[in-house]
Amino acid sequence: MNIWNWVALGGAAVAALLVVAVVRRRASASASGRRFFRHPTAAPGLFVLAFFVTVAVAAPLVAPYKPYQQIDIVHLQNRSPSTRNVLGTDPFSRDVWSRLAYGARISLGIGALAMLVAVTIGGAVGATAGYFRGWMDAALMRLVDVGLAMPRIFAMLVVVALWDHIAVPVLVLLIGLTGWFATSRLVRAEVLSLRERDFVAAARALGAGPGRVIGRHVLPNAAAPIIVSAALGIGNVMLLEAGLSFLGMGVPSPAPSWGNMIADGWPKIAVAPWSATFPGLAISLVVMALNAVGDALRDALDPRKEAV
Amino acid sequence: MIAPPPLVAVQDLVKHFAGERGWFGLGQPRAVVRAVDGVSFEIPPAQTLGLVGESGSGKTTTGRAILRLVEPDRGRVTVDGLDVLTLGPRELRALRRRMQIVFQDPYGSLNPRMTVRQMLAEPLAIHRIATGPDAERRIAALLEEVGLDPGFGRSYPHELSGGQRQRVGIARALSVEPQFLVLDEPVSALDVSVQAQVLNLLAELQQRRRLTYLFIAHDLAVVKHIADEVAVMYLGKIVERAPALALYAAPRHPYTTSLLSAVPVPDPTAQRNRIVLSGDVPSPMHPPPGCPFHPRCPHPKKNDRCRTEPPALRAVAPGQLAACHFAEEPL
Amino acid sequence: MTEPLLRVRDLKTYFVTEQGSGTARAVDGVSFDVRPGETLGIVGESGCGKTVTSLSILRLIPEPPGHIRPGSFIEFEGRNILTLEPKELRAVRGNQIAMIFQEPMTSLNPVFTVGDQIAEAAIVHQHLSRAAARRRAIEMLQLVGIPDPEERVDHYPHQMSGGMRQRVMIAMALVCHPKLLIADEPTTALDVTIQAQILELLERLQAELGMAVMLITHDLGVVAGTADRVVVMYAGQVVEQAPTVELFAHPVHPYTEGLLAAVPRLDAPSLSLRTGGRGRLHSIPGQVPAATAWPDGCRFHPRCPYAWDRCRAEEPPLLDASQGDAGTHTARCWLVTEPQRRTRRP
Amino acid sequence: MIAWVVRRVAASVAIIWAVVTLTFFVIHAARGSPFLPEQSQSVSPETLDRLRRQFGLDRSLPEQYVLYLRNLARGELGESFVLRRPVADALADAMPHTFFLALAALLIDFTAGLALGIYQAVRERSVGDVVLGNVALFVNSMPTFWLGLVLLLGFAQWLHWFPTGGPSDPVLCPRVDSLPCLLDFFWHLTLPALTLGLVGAAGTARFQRAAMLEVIRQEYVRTARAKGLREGRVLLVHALRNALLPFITLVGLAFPFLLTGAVLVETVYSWPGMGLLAVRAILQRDYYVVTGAALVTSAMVVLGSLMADLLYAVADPRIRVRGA
Repeated sequence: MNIWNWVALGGAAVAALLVVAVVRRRASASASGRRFFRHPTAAPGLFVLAFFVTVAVAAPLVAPYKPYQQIDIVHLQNRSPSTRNVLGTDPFSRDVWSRLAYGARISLGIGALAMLVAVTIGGAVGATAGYFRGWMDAALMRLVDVGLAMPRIFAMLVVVALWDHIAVPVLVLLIGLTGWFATSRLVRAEVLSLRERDFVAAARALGAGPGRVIGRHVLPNAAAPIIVSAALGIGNVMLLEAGLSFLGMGVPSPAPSWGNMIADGWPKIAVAPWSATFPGLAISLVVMALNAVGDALRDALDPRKEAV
Repeated sequence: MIAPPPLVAVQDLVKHFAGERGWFGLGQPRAVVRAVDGVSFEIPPAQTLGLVGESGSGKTTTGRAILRLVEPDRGRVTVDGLDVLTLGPRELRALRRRMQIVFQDPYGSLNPRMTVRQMLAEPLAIHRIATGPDAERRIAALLEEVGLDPGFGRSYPHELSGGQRQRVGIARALSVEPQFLVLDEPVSALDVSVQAQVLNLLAELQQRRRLTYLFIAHDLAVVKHIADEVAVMYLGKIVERAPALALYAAPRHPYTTSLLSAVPVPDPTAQRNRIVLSGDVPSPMHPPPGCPFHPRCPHPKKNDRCRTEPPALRAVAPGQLAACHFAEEPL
Repeated sequence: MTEPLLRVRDLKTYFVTEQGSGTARAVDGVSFDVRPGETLGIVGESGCGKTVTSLSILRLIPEPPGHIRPGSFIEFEGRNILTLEPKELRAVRGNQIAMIFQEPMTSLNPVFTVGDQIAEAAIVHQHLSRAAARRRAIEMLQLVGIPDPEERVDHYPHQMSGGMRQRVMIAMALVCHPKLLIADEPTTALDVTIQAQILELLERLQAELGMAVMLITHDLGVVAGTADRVVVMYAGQVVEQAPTVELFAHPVHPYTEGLLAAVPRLDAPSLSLRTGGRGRLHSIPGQVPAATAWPDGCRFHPRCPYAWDRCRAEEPPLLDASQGDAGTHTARCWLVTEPQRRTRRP
Repeated sequence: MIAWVVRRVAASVAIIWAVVTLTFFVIHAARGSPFLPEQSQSVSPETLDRLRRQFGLDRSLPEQYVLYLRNLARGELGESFVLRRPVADALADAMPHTFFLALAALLIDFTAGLALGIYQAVRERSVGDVVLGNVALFVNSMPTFWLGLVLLLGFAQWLHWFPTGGPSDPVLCPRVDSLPCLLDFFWHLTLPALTLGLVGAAGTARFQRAAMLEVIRQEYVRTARAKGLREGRVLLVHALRNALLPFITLVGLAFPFLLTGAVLVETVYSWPGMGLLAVRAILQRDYYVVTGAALVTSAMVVLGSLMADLLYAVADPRIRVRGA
């Protein structure tokens, strides 16, 4: 790692601190924003997320090597952390830190995008089922029952078997498509209770059609639990991706996803524990940050606390 | 003098709620809640009908069924000559400009994620009444009409007090310039001092805009001050209907009499001859046979006929209807 | 004059609001007495501090965010409740002072039978055996007028109607024959006909058991029919206190006066609001201020039709406005010292 | 109540059928086939054809499906191509391993999780609560298999306290038929169970803390205090009984969680359970093992949620006693 990488890394940390400071300033204007930052883990969580996102974006700057680059396959396998390779090298003599930085792109990206797919579908299905009820609700919820009946990783394994080498966008789509069931239940429950509220009746009485009622009155009020579950869901997706990659059925090697890195490092864990432990630590940190932010969001967006 | 034709006419309105359904929500419902069970009344233009009853009497469902916020099972409702229950979605939306509703809980009836201004602008946009600066002018005028500073437009519901919220609810109902308002317990959730403010406002608005009100309430004292005619509901049926003066002076149904006597009077020196009814209101899922009130009826002449034969709502005095076999011999 | 059963002096219960944006002075220097066997009505609108007062008496205020300020004093039969050890406090709670709440549904534990919940206090305080406590529970259900008590004792709260549940609450509160029953809005959640039943039941039980009752309500009608004396609260303070008949006949504080005039009454000729200005209901302008920002001077002055300079600058103490025995009628209003200003109504 | 149970069971069977059907078609549509030359190089095309015929793979997919369902109705799960034995036997060998692993993990999960959650709620905002809360958050955020690797590295490879994998010592205890071998089995079980159990316990603790805090704020808890009960009784009798109701839902959700975790943990520890079997079967396109595993796992999940619902109905009088 040269001096410029260190400077870039410092810059990433400063950028993350700045993000936290700016968000905190903005948030202090509203009561829910203040509730968010009252959580002791909210600010550190936000920092961790901002830091890893910055590292992912600036990977070419903070990483001294290309993620696939085998520095010296003969002499530089399983090197322990040093000034040159801060997190050591893996069994294929690749720089663990560089792969970690580039891997953030893939792991975080898959987490965010797959969750976006899942929340979109889950939100739409849940809102439809909850608002229109009747046969549509019954049919959609039976589908959800089936979807929830098989452990997700098992379902994913079966589906992933459809391809020899799975492209990352397909993987994102698949994770999203197998991950919306719980969200749709949540949204449905929320919509069911919201549709009985008087302000929804008032909107209908004023002549608002179903589209406007759902879009303007129901969903904005159901947003809080959806956002919270999305924050927690990104973490779950990252864990799932890691698990799949670990089994060799996720992101295809040699692309540097954090799950892949653990899988690559695993066989040599006794000699070179760093190559499997650091990516795992990174996943744990990011998921923990997401959980912390999700918890804080849950409190901040709780409509019951809005009344006072 | 010929009485003007009624603005609102309700005939034999019925709404039964299905209980839990079997077979994944597709089977036959098991128990039926007879929320509204054959209700009829008329309201002349610019008059107020007070609809009174305890919880579970079906008064709220009646109000909502008239506006088709719940779909009634049977009956006929006309507003200004239009048959409400046969309208298609498009015509119904057009009719929504003529009839509006104000809710009991002024917090629950306002969307917590919208500002007052957004809430008032929405109906103007839906019905293409006004946009842009014209809409802003109208919103300001509406707020002023209900006694709020136009500056409140930027507020969210949780920033307002109960009375202010209810004023916003009224302004929203008025925004489409309706002729008929269903007021569903509009002051029940408010403190006494604020309750009086809102009642006065409603009275003024009625005067100024010649509004017709269906005033739903459980508080007979409040209704006394605002209604021209009063209907008393019990277990989904109207048991007595009369001009306000007559009803309060000489109630004919024993339920009305008991209800009136149960209202606490803020005067420690007043003679109290409270009739305390025994037991609870029966479940509307299993209404008693015969007269629905007979299990709790304190009438001394109560007999087998009350237990078996449901009394019809019939005229017992000029303009006064009661559903009691002994309406001629009130308590 | 008999020695009071409960003496509350200068009670201050404050709440720390979110992120120190202020302290809500929910109860701010409240004093009153409850005498043995009497019914004291505490009246006020929402946010005046009446419920916090009642919870403070049994130290049921959640801490944090609430706390009872030092200097407050709640004396029950000669002992200051605020300085009792936890064990001594428990011996008072449910045993000598009992409480019933507004929402009988949420105040009863959904997973225990009503019999178990009634019997519990008898087992804890009177060391009855389970069987004896169960018999006691059945007796209590009978006392509060629940039909088929032998069968009802094994029912769960959700199997009962609202009125029945409130009867169960009363049975639970009275199982140890307390000397004081604090009833916090006991009929607010109930229908009028059920309210009449519960009020009659409370009246009968008070006569039979000879306890004192502190009845907290927003309904002046309920107070008029049941209380011997009335305390009117506004903005965390007692603003007027008098025997019931006296208070309704000669309200001194403009808030009491306004409240009485604002109640729509069945016994008055119809004001017929719809005939316009002539029949307006009297209303008090404005609204109750927030507990974090009580107005300076007299807390009612922004809404008071008589307010003058002194009201804005100086907070009035409780002044003696008695017509008969000294101290029977007090009001927190400068009009007591300058009654001639009452005529200058705007 | 009985009608309700019957309906729930019928619905469960329908769900399992749907899962099996979906799995059947998806895995058949997957690229590659069970007898691909690269997996079995010695197989001649003729043998391949014979094998295909033998296993009915030469028929059309709908035909195979109908055949499979017919066999299923008779309780036959088909034959494994790779293992050359009935799928039912293979599953029967694997299931006890997963069962004991899940049972031990559940034990750790629920006892530790409940105790911690309740402790944290009762001591809300104390130092203990904050520290435990953060630890639980961290553990709950770890990839299960990675925690497995870390434990394996620490306790097995560095400290040598525990074996590095497998269900038992292959030399001394090929079968669990004596007390020392039983102990050996538990010795092998410890790390995998701890891995699964710790992650679960962290989640349970977080959930239970929230549930307990919710209940503590209820009015009936205030009523209990107003009665003059000791704080311990208020919390552990009045509050806890109610706070355990939502926990029952968690019991139902534990099954999918444990099965998911088991797939990975079994891989890490070479634990010959359902997870390992299923993963290998999917990789080898061993159709009937995959559908059989899908059948068993979905049955367990559905059974779990059915049990939770039943338990809930028994524990909550509002459901058990349908009253006015």
